[in-house]
Amino acid sequence: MKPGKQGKDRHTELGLKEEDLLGMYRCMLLARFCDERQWSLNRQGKAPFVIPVSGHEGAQVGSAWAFERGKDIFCPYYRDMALVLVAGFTVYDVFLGLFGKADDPSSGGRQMPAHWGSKARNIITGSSPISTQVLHAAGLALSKKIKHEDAIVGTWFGEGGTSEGDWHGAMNFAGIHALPLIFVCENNQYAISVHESRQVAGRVYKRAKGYGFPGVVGDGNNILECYKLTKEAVDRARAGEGPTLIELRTYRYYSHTSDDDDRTYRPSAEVQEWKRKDPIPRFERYLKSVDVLDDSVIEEVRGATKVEVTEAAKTAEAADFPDPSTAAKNVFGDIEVV
Amino acid sequence: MKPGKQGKDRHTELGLKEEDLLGMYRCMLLARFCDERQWSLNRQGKAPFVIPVSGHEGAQVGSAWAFERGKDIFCPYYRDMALVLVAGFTVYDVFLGLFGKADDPSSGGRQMPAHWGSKARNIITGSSPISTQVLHAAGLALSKKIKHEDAIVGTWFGEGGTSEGDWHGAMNFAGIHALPLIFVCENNQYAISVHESRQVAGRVYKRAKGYGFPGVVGDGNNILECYKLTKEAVDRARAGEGPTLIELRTYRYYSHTSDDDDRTYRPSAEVQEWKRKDPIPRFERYLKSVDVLDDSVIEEVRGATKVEVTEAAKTAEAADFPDPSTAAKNVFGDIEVV
Amino acid sequence: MTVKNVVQAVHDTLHEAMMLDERVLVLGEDVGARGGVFRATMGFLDDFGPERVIDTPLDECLIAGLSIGLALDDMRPVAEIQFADFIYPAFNQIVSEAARIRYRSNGDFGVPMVIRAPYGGGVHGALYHSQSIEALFAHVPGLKVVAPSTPYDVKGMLIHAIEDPDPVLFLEHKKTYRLIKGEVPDDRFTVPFGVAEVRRQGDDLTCVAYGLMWHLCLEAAERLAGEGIEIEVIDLRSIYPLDMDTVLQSVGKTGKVMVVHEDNKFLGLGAEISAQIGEQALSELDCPVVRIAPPHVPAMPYSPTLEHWYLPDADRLEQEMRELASY
Amino acid sequence: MTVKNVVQAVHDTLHEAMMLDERVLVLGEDVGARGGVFRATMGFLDDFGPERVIDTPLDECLIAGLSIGLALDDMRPVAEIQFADFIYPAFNQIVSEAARIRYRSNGDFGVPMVIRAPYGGGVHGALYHSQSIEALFAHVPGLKVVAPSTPYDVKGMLIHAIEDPDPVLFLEHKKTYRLIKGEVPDDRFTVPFGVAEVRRQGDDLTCVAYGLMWHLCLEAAERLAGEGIEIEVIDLRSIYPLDMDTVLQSVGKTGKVMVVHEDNKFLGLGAEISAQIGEQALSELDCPVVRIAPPHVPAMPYSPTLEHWYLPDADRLEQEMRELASY
Ligand SMILES: Cc1ncc(C[n+]2csc(CCOP(=O)(O)OP(=O)(O)O)c2C)c(N)n1
Ligand SMILES: Cc1ncc(C[n+]2csc(CCOP(=O)(O)OP(=O)(O)O)c2C)c(N)n1
Ligand SMILES: [Mg+2]
Ligand SMILES: [Mg+2]
Repeated sequence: MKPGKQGKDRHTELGLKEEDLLGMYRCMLLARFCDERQWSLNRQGKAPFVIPVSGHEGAQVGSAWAFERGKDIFCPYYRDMALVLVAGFTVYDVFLGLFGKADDPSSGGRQMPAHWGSKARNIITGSSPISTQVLHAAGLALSKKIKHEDAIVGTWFGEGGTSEGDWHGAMNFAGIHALPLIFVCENNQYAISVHESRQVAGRVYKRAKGYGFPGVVGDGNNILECYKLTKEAVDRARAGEGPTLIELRTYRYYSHTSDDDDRTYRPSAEVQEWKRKDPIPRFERYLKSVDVLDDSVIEEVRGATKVEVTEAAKTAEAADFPDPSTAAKNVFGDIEVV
Repeated sequence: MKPGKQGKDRHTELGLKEEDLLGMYRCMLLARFCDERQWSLNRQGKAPFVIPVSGHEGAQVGSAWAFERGKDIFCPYYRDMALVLVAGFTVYDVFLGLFGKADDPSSGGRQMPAHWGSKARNIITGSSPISTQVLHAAGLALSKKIKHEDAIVGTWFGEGGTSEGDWHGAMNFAGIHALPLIFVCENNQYAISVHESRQVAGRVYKRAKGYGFPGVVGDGNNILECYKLTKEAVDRARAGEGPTLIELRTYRYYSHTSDDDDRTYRPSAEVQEWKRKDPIPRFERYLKSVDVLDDSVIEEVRGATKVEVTEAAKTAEAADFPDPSTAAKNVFGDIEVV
Repeated sequence: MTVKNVVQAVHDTLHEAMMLDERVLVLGEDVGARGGVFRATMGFLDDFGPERVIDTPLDECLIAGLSIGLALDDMRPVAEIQFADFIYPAFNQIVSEAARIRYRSNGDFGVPMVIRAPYGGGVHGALYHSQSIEALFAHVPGLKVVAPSTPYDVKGMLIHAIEDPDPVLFLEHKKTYRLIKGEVPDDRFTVPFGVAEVRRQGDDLTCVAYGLMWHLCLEAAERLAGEGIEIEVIDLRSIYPLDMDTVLQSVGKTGKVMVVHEDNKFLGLGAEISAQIGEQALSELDCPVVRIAPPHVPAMPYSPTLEHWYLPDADRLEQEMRELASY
Repeated sequence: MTVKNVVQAVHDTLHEAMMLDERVLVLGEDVGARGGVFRATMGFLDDFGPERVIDTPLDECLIAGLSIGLALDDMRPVAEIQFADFIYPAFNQIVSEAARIRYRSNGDFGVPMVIRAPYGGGVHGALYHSQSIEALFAHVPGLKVVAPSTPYDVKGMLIHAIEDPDPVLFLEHKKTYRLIKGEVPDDRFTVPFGVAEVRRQGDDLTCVAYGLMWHLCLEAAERLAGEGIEIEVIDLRSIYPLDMDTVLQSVGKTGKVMVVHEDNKFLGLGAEISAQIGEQALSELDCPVVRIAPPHVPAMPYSPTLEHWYLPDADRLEQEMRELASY
């Protein structure tokens, strides 16, 4: 790992402190281990539905870390478990959602797992229909601009998400009004089974130019690069210079969801090839190269994190399901429906 | 007017014969005079609703002329009166539609005027919701490609039409599948009152690149340039080289429709400035410069065309309204509903 | 008190709401320099500036989605869909998102937004400038749908809509815009949702309508009064929530019901009203509930001959009422 | 005759249709290599190639609009919307375009296309993978909406749908896909639209349903037979056109009706059926028509406790039937 320009480490150059690195690393690990745990719970028949994150941790944690928690707004999509961990979800929260428990902060067990949302954490409630959140993000960014608040908005989506009209509308409006809005595309090359080549004419990041603002592309498995591109965009947005589209190229390691079987559409050699680019070991190599961690500490952290995840899953599993008597609540803010 | 490269006239270089020029000229004049007539009928209270074409004749006739009638498919929008005159509508047809008469070829008096359509003329039925036709065009182009037919599809829309998700979907799909489809944007800088600058982030023609295919821009008031850009695109499409987006910059001379009043949103100086660029006198100057027409013939042709238009309007006005007993027909192809 | 027509009431109420509450803003196609194609926001751009009077691109999906985002940040967006017929590109944002956000987040988020949409026919609008869309949206839990049609109700319900915690589809019958005039108090007041108004008392027949149609029903009812037939005319005003109490009370008195709307019959609001009357007042019915609504054709045609065929008018309503009253 | 489940019937029928008619093609998200997320087009890509088995981008508006264009050029597109809940981005193309093209062109153009959409709940699908959408589309003139729920009907109605001259929304209850099995003739046959099927004869009560619900009704009815209560169970199969004749005939026999659906009650199909019964058979009713449908909440929640609360099951239906039959 080369030292930076003025003999500085790459992360120091980017303004990241050691505690940032450790925090980023922790979020990646938590996400990965939660993912492994939720799959095993699924196989045990305890979690009917799983949406995996593995492979995306670098892109999510790297991009999310560039935002200011408590001030900026996150409009994620279902894949973004690592991202919401950055934004303030706990591992316990994740499993409450997985099991559909009453205390699930996203929806109190009403939505499928991985439909993140939490007002307290500035994570806007998400749904299943693809790309709707991108327009909410535009509305939020417009609001921040109108109010002259120093907050910016980030929205995340897959490359499949770029196909919906909502995405086009948000890109267009963000361009016209120079909104403080960052579009982050986690391009894992597949939308369920549909390959990028049948999903996206041209290249995702090149679309931005047609809307009159910058588009950049980066290696989604390089967490520092993801951070760098996003931080630059965030700084521009905060300076009133408008939106950026960031394409982070990555891969998902599992099937689309627990209902999917990727073997019909992805050659296993391709999956293997991308697993060799795993963002986590890659970041570990970096952390070692700059003497932030060594192998034995890594082993220790990994072990402790795994235990933390297993414990949280257990506690969440024992938590209560929502009481059916609450099922008709919150349809309206004023009228009771049943 | 300079002669072309090898001493040829500009139109000869483009492969246009004198009869083409005369045909193009005639269509422009017909459209303009129909427009003038329909406005005066509107003021007389005889035509409740008018959608004007004036100003767009160069863009429409120039682009439409590059297609092969009887083979290629037209998916126009409401502004395209001059275009459908190229595609085979008569002036009488136009006025039947204006009055909502039973013999209106577009809809038998069911739709508003200017909602063009005619299977016999390969003009796909259009509606009011903006940009829906662009996706039909993509479907038709896909069909032609699947069937290995040598037909291509053209679709026309305003710059406002680029904002809808339908447009994005069609551009994306056309790019992915290299469809034989030409996108023609008649950019008159306003969508009713909304200026291009608040409608389109970036530039329309530049969007194409983001979808991986060529986009070009031209002077919509220069009929030969419109023809040239479209002909090149048509030739490429016919050769299997996929879609093109063509932006033709022009202006509308009247209000958006007879229900509109453009004085609230367009400075009259701007309107006057664009009227000086009128595509019809401009083409007349060209025709004179290449000795196809002289002033006296122009006078004669204009006079005869005006009479033709007035006569057709009169005959159409006298035609029958649809019989209410037919009003419930053609909801379904097999079931009667009343 | 000032006499206004319906569109003036919309204009003035919106203007006042923007004066009183900084969070209120309007957005839509042509709401700026043009002041709206029906002039509902005339002069707003000068008075409130482009940050609160936003000319959007031609993209209804955007208009709805943007409004949701604004509402989530505690703004009070009042979006205009230029014609109700053009709301469908926004269907997903309204139905999947606006309507479901409070429920799906278990009350963590709410979407206080208003969508104004001029609807209805009789204006040579043909298939795409005449539609009635209330049934499609009223079916969707999480949405409120109202259709006031007097200047008074427009003011009272628009204020209510803007202050409502939930997404409200605010339907304005475009033919009433200039046709219907009435007194409007100058002070602030609200008309609650879910409360119908009995526009005319009568013992012989209950006529339930809303929008332009109750005005026509009233006209027909007045004519029949000369024949000694007394029709009770109910203006629902609110589609969801629906005030069945007022309807049922009237049915108890008359035993005969006619429901009238411009929206087509199959699964139109008349079906729900008829079903609820059947559920709650079956024994009080002297005869079947009659639904007067356009035939099952895809919206109003353009030609005067066809438009007339499509839309119920006072003559036809008078005849139907006479027949039913004497059943 | 071969025993198949519902999704096999979809698969095989589509496959045969593509073998027989070159103009038939399938398009949608993941219909290619993946063979559809429910495996309805498994193997099609190999058998028919990418020109007739088209993996579209993730854009339902495109899927519908493209299908319209294909149909206008005399192809026979069968589009798949991955989950019915995701059809709303296509609402404008389906409702403004597909439904209105024949009418607006006075018969010059027609749109012979099929949209297949897996719908319905009970599969832990939560708010966005459980919805029932029939009422929204059946309200729209110009569309045909069907919901077959046996392998036999699926075959017969899918063939009919593909040969139909108009746009057909073909609803497949996703819980029936693997749950419901039955014999399917190997030869070509069609089941006409607008013809309901009496699944069980009975004199005590008419139970009208479709999709998964009539299967549950039948289960409940069989249990009640032991108590001497005989329920007539009608499977509508077709939502529009709607076979009211069969319903009315049964009402004439039983005098009592229960309509059951998963779609929510307000303006759900039960309202239309109840209204039509009121119009045409009021005097034959012994008691009000009962509508069994989910409460007015925005679709089914995820947690098992909440999902169970939401969806009618055979136990609840049995109880409701018993109560009504003994009214
Ligand atoms: C409107 C809509 N259509 C279809 C779906 C079904 N669906 C869920 S995820 C998905 C693929 C998304 O791919 P991409 O955006 O690339 O994100 P990724 O899952 O690859 O991270 C599809 C088709 C949906 N959820 N919403
Ligand atoms: C979906 C939809 N939304 C709104 C309208 C109302 N409307 C009709 S034309 C128009 C402006 C179109 O502008 P543009 O596409 O630039 O075409 P131009 O009229 O300038 O030729 C609008 C907003 C509509 N017809 N359809
Ligand atoms: Mg992807
Ligand atoms: Mg324009």
